[in-house]
Amino acid sequence: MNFWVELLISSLLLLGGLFVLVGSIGLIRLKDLYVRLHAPTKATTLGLGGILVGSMVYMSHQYGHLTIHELLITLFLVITAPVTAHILAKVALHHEVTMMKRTRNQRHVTTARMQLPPEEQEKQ
Amino acid sequence: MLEWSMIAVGVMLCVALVLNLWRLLIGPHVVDRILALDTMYINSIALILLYGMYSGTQLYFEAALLIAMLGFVSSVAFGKYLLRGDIIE
Amino acid sequence: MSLFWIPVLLLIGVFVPLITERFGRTACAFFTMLAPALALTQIATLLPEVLSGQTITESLAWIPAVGLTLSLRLDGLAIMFAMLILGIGLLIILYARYYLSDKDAMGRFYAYLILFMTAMLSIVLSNNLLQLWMAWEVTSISSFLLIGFWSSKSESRKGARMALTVTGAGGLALLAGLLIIADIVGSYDLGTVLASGNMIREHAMYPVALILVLLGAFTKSAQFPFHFWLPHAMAAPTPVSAYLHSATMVKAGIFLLARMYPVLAGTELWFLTVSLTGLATLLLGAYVALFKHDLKGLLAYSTISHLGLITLLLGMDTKLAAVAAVFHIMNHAIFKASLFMAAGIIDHESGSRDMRKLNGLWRYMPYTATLAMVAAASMAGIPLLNGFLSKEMFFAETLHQVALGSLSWMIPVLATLGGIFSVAYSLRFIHDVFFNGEPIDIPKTPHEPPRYMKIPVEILVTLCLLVGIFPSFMIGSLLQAASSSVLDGQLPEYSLSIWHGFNLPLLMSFIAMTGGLLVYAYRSRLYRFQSQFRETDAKLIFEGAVQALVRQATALHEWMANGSLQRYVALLLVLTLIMTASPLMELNSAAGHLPLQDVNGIEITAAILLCISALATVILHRQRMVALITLSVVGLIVSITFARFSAPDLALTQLAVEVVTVILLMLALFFLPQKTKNESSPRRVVRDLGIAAACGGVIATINYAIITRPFESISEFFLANSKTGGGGTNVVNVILVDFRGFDTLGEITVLGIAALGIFKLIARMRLAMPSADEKGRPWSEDRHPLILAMISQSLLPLALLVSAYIFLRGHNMPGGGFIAGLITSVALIQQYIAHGVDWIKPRIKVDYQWLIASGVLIAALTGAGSWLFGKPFLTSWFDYFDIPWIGEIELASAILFDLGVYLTVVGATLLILANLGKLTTRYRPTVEE
Amino acid sequence: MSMHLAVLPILLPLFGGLFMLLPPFSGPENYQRRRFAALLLMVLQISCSVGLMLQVMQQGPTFYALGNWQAPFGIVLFADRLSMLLVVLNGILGLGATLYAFAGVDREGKYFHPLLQFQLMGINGAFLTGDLFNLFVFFEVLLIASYALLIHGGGKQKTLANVHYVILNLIGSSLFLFALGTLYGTTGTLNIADMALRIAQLSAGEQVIAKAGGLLLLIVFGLKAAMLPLHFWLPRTYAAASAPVAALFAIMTKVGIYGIFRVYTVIFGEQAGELANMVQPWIWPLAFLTIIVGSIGALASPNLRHLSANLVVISVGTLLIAFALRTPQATAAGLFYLVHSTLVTGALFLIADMVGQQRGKALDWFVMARKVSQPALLGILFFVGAMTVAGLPPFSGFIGKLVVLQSAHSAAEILWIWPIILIAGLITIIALSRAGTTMFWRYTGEGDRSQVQRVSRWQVSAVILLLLGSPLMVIFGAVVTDYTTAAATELHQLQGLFEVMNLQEATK
Amino acid sequence: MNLRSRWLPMPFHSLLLLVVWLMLNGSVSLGHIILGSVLAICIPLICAPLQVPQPRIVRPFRAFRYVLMVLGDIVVANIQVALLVVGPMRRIKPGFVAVPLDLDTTLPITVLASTVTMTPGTVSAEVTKDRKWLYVHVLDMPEDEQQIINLIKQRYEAAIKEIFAC
Amino acid sequence: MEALYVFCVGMLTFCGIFLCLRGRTFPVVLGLTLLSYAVNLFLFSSGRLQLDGAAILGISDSYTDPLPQALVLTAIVIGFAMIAFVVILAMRARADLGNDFVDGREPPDADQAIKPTRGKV
Ligand code: NA
Ligand code: NA
Repeated sequence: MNFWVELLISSLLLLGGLFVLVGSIGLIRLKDLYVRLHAPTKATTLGLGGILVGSMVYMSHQYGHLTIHELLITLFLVITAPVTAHILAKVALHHEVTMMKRTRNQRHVTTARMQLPPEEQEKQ
Repeated sequence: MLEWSMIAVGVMLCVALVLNLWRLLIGPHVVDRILALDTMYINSIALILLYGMYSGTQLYFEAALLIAMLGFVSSVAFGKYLLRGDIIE
Repeated sequence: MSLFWIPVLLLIGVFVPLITERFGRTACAFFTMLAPALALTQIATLLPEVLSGQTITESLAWIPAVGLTLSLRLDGLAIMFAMLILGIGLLIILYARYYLSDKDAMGRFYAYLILFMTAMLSIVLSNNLLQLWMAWEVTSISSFLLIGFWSSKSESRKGARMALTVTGAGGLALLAGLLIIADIVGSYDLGTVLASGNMIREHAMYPVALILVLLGAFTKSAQFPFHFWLPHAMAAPTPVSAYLHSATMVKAGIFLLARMYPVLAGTELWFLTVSLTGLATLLLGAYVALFKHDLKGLLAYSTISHLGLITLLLGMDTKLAAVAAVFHIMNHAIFKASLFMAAGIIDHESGSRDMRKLNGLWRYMPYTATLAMVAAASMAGIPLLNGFLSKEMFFAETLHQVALGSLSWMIPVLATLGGIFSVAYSLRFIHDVFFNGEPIDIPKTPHEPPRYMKIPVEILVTLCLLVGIFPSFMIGSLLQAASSSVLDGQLPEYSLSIWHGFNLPLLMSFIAMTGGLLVYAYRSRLYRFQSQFRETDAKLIFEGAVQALVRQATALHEWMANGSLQRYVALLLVLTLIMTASPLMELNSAAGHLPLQDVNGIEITAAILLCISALATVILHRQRMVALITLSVVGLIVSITFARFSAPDLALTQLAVEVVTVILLMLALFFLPQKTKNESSPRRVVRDLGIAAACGGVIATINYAIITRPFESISEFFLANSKTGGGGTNVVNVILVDFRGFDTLGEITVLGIAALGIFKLIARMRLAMPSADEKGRPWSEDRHPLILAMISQSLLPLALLVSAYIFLRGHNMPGGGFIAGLITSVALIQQYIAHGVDWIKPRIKVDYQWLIASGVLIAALTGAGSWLFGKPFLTSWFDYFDIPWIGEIELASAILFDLGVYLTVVGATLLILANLGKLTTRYRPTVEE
Repeated sequence: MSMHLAVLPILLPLFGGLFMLLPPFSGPENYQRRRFAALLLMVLQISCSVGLMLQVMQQGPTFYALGNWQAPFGIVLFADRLSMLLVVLNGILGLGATLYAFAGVDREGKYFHPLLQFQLMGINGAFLTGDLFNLFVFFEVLLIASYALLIHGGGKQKTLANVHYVILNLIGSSLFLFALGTLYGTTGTLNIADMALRIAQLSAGEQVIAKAGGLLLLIVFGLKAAMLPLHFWLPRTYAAASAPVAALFAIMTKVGIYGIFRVYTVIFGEQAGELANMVQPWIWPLAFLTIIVGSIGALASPNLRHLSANLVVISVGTLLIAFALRTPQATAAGLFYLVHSTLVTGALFLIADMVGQQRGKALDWFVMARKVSQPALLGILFFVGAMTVAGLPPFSGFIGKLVVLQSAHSAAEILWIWPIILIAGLITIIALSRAGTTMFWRYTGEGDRSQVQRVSRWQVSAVILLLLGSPLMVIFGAVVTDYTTAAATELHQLQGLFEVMNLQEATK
Repeated sequence: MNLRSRWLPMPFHSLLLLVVWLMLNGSVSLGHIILGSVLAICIPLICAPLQVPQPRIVRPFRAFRYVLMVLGDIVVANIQVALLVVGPMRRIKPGFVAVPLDLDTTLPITVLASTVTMTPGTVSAEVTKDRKWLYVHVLDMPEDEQQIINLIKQRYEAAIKEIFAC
Repeated sequence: MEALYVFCVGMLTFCGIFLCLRGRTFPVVLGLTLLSYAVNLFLFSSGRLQLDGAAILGISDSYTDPLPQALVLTAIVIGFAMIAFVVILAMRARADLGNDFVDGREPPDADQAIKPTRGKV
């Protein structure tokens, strides 16, 4: 295999792996649920993207023709990951999950979980 | 080089999976666990792709695709459950 | 075929009363009598032949494998019994016509009676041991029905049950005994058996066989200690008592003793058992009879006593005793039947059977009284009556006994004692009922019965007299023939004359008579003495015993089957453990010879993930939602494992199934408690941990033992023929839709049925919907989050496309109808989750039930399609077609089959999930049809 | 079609059940059409089965290679006298249940007739298949159908009984798969006959593993057959089920019994070397205990349905004894007993229901209640059923008992078997006489005749259909015993089986 | 109802499906194009009843640019998140903001919410019932929260409005 | 590898069986699910464990045993149907019996250990 191709694939993979790992580390390290929500939705998704591209390159190289069906997984992920995060955030709001004390604008939680505009609270 | 990097990525993915499991077990909130599960789905997609590359086969692509599709449905269902109790209403 | 006519006639006769009942009582009785009368005529025509010493046999093959032949035998003993049965039977029918009241179901009564008559006749005519036993049991049954005839009375029901139980038990013992005898002889043919006496007596199993047969005989003939049922059988209408429980059925036991006499008698064991039993019964019956205030009770115990007497005679070691026994069978039948009928008349015309109330009836019914008194005198053994003759013979024979060694003198003494009581109770019957002052508040004013009711009694009493006075003339030849069959032709010298001169038996008779008079005269003292003992009611004891048995059984049963599933499961597992562990201990080493494969970090990680999340599921199972999440992890790892070990199809299937399962569990969880407390005691937990760990260990051991050993499998065939024979390169899929397509057809049938069953479960479900979650927090008001709905809508076409892709490639690459079906289902479920039933219901107008049915139907019809080509069901077809511009494409019947699978899966999954969802909506499935 | 006769007992109910789910048969308003279809199907199914039975009797055992793949690679159906006997029996029972349901049970819930058909399909499949995994599949078909049928009509009792029944059977199914994995993992085949050939050639260690698999399988069959201590589910389940369902269930235990007879005579039979007859030592004590516990249960039964269910347990014990005796004679005896006991216990469940209909709230409980309104009819039916099941002549029970007793030969066998069977018979008599006298003879008043429901002619005809076997098996006893003897001989003659399937060549 | 909207209710979808089909099969042979086209026409027809009409993409090229921009944002900003995650936790200053929305139809809102979630540092947590506000959780909130609001509104919402012309 | 594999199978069996022995329906269902995983893995491994040998003709030199895979597929589907049934049955039991105990009533020995002995009144 061509060294440069190998290098390209390797770096894509390693980068992807790294992001995946970071996402999971974030899942452990970050201190509250809302914050934790950021790590896997983004880092992990991106990391997976890296691995997918790596795989695409690898397979295309291996089989001698362009293999792009990995893109499909990416497509799915890009469509679904935000929705998952959104739903989980909704649940967190609904359940009034405790958050870091220094979280700003905590007042929004009350209105957000009722799906009400923020002004209403300010009026009261 | 490629083989070594694959092994390295494998190790990373394993560590990531174990970390996910760790979060899944400690919670503290159910949403944390669902999040951990969802992350696990994505990480296992990575693992399967890696395995496909490692053994030079495309046989496992559909499995990865399926995890992407079904993992989403399952996470959403969990979420809906926590929101409404009744997931099909 | 002349013999066969007899039981056949009677069998037809069973239905005659049921049909003729509508023509009136007299007509019914008349028609009922036809069959026995004809049978008796038939017997009569055969009488000369039999009396000349011949044995008539006829047989017809029936079930040779069992040894059951329809085989009849008419010899002296049989003809004697047959005449008694039919003769007395006819009289009973006539009598019963007047005895039964308008309210009684006469047809049914007669039908039972004739049924009994058939059975009884079949016993005595039987030439096959099994056939004999069959008839024997039918007599028990018909007796049960007749005793319980007045079924609304408690005593009838209890008496009937007790009789059935005791005689039924005896019948089973008898069966065992007969089977042993047949096993020894090698034949069920009575003739063969009777000719093999020595062989049987010398066989090691002889004692067992003897005891079993005696148990049968003794229970039927109410011998001590099985006598207790007979008095309670008197709850039956009096004709029944007269017929079954005195003249005939109870004699079946005696008949059996007589019948088997040539085979079983002649040993110490026989003499001791039979004679002592007879003696005990004789004494006990005679003694107790004296104290019975109930007229029928007295007669019942008297019957017991006389049966004991006959048994004693059969148990004596002389041939003459056997002759006396046969003689007494006849005599007893005649006088006892008449006495019962008389007692019935008294009961019928006075409304009471209590001898303390019945007094001085002589003035009201002198004619009946005369008849009864003659019969009672015969029972007491007064000269010039038949009873006297056989009793004299009996006394004579007691003097010759040596069975008890130096104690043998006791036999005549005790026999005389029995005689004393016999005279005493007979006296009581006469004096206490017909004289002894005036009746004390009896319900009716007694009077003579209708003319025809007396006829049977008259005939029998006349017979008593005639036999008593002209014994040789009347029954000499019959007795000879009968005795000859019992004794296998070796008849002793005997004389039937009334007068044998002054001898010891006469003295004994004299003692018995005077003693009886004295006992009766001083009876009041005896009554006082007897009253010290608490009277035991056998019925109560028996019922008590049965109820105690039932109670014990219930307690034991409840202790065992305590309704605890946990226990049943534990038992199942423990038995599994014992059974599987035992062979494993024979295995030297679990490890086989296959080289072990290396393990890498990813695999170890996966194993850790799997084990920990499985354990977490166990530990956290009381937090149900969390347990579901950990369960999902297990499912995920399992599917990755399948992928790892070269099973992509499995991985895909497992993934899809797992998600649907979890969604299903979540739907259910909504209606179940979310969290529960720890409810298991530590002991229970330790026990369960033990069982579970042992099971896990055993399974793992077996698994290890298997996968470390080489084996030769039929799979090479599939790999070799998948492409050429099945037209696909995905061998797993070809196996599923072709090689083992039948399994798959069954599998989708299971899925379809499950969906139907679940629909049934849901249809009547009434569940309260929790309005808040476990923490009491009301549900979010956002039923269908906007973004979710939007995304689901966009994903649907994509998911369907993937589903089509997976479906179409299945034959050659991982995939197939099942997985495709699940993907489609999940995509649609996703729509349900996002939009809700209300929204979907009008938009998807597919009847999921039809979808299931047509799915399975398509698969099955695809299979049946091969019939058109003369091939077996499910034979597949495929071919390649070269199409211009496009190239080669493959068409295969397997695709159609897989389409069936696909539709079934979609239909089943959605039928389940959608209807489950509807539970909380206005589309709630309701009670249907 | 005659060439495909072997698969029809499975396909007819399948197609029938499916058509009943589709228009024009589906829908609440079309129940008359479904009934007609069900009746037609049963008649067809019985005709096909009898046809195949006659063919088997004339031409010997036959097999049907599904998908045209020869044994041991494809799934084969195997029809011999044994399987055909059970298939025909199943058809008769199914017809009885169908007829009985016409009286109204089939309208107490959805899908009655289709489910009944599916259950028949599963049972027939289990009897006909020559493949162990296919046997598992058909077990599941019949089980899932029975789960669904068990809740037909609804009610707490049914639900609770179903919970136990389903969970136990799910564990049982898991064990079945463990067993299959073990047997496949050692022998490398799934065809029963092929497995028999291969099992003898295994090394000692592999044989031990196969033995563990075989014993696991025994648990599975034992659970279906309600062998002690796996029988606890039965009384409650059968007593809770709707009458026609319970009647059909009478054959469900026999599926387990059939499995035991087939598998342990063929795979672990005489030719299996070290493993020959390995389950007999386990069966003996369990069979005895099954009879004893069944008898205790019979005494303890508070109503006729429970009593009948416990009689089923006793019959299972008796059949296990017949199996444990190992000889063809004993097998023949067992088969006779099996047919007789299945029909009569099936009938008893129906009778219990009919009696229950006429006794008000007391149903078939052994308590004083109002008089049944048709005492003669029900009394006779009960009486015949009771006599039959108690083994009293002149009905088939006594021959059933007799043949089993006769097949015990050695003194030890006699010493154990006879007392147990005879005493169980006595207990049956006691229990049934108590039952009968209480239900028919002990009543308060005549009851209000106007409001009493008379049993329908469908119900009566169903009961008569099932009870008819009782006298017929006596009258034509020779025919039946000839058949069972031949069936038993055939079962024990493995060489014939191998030849029919051309197995030795295939494996070579 | 004209022929096109009857037989090709969602042309964009259909095209996407065809592309995906070819991707899945990794082939552009005539056979696959025909099969893919059939599916691409059939599946939307099947799905049609389950689709709620949405505004069409009026400016596909703008949409394409938008996608590229978002992808770029994802990559760039992910690195920031990664650094935050591995760095000291005290640096993280989370907070909520409420973003006023100009969009009011489902699809554009969804696209915006998804974009917000995918781009680093923000997760869209809730849309108000009146669809006028989007609540966003911010991982690392700048001192002036208006900065975030402006970013979302100008960089993303404006583009989306253009794409859907609403 | 083999040892690790069977350890996992044993562990799943252990967990499944333990849950099957619980007194409420939901854990039993969980247990049955776990047990079915164990069963499927067990049955699957009866064709021995092989890497890189998927039974797709033309992709490698050696193939794994396809038959157990087909069997497991059937078993998975049937298991799914059964689990689905038992889940809904558990719901039905809750509806009909008012609780979710497998016996329809609280087991007599429940809470023995956990309930603190009541203080004297
Ligand atoms: Na719902
Ligand atoms: Na008196």
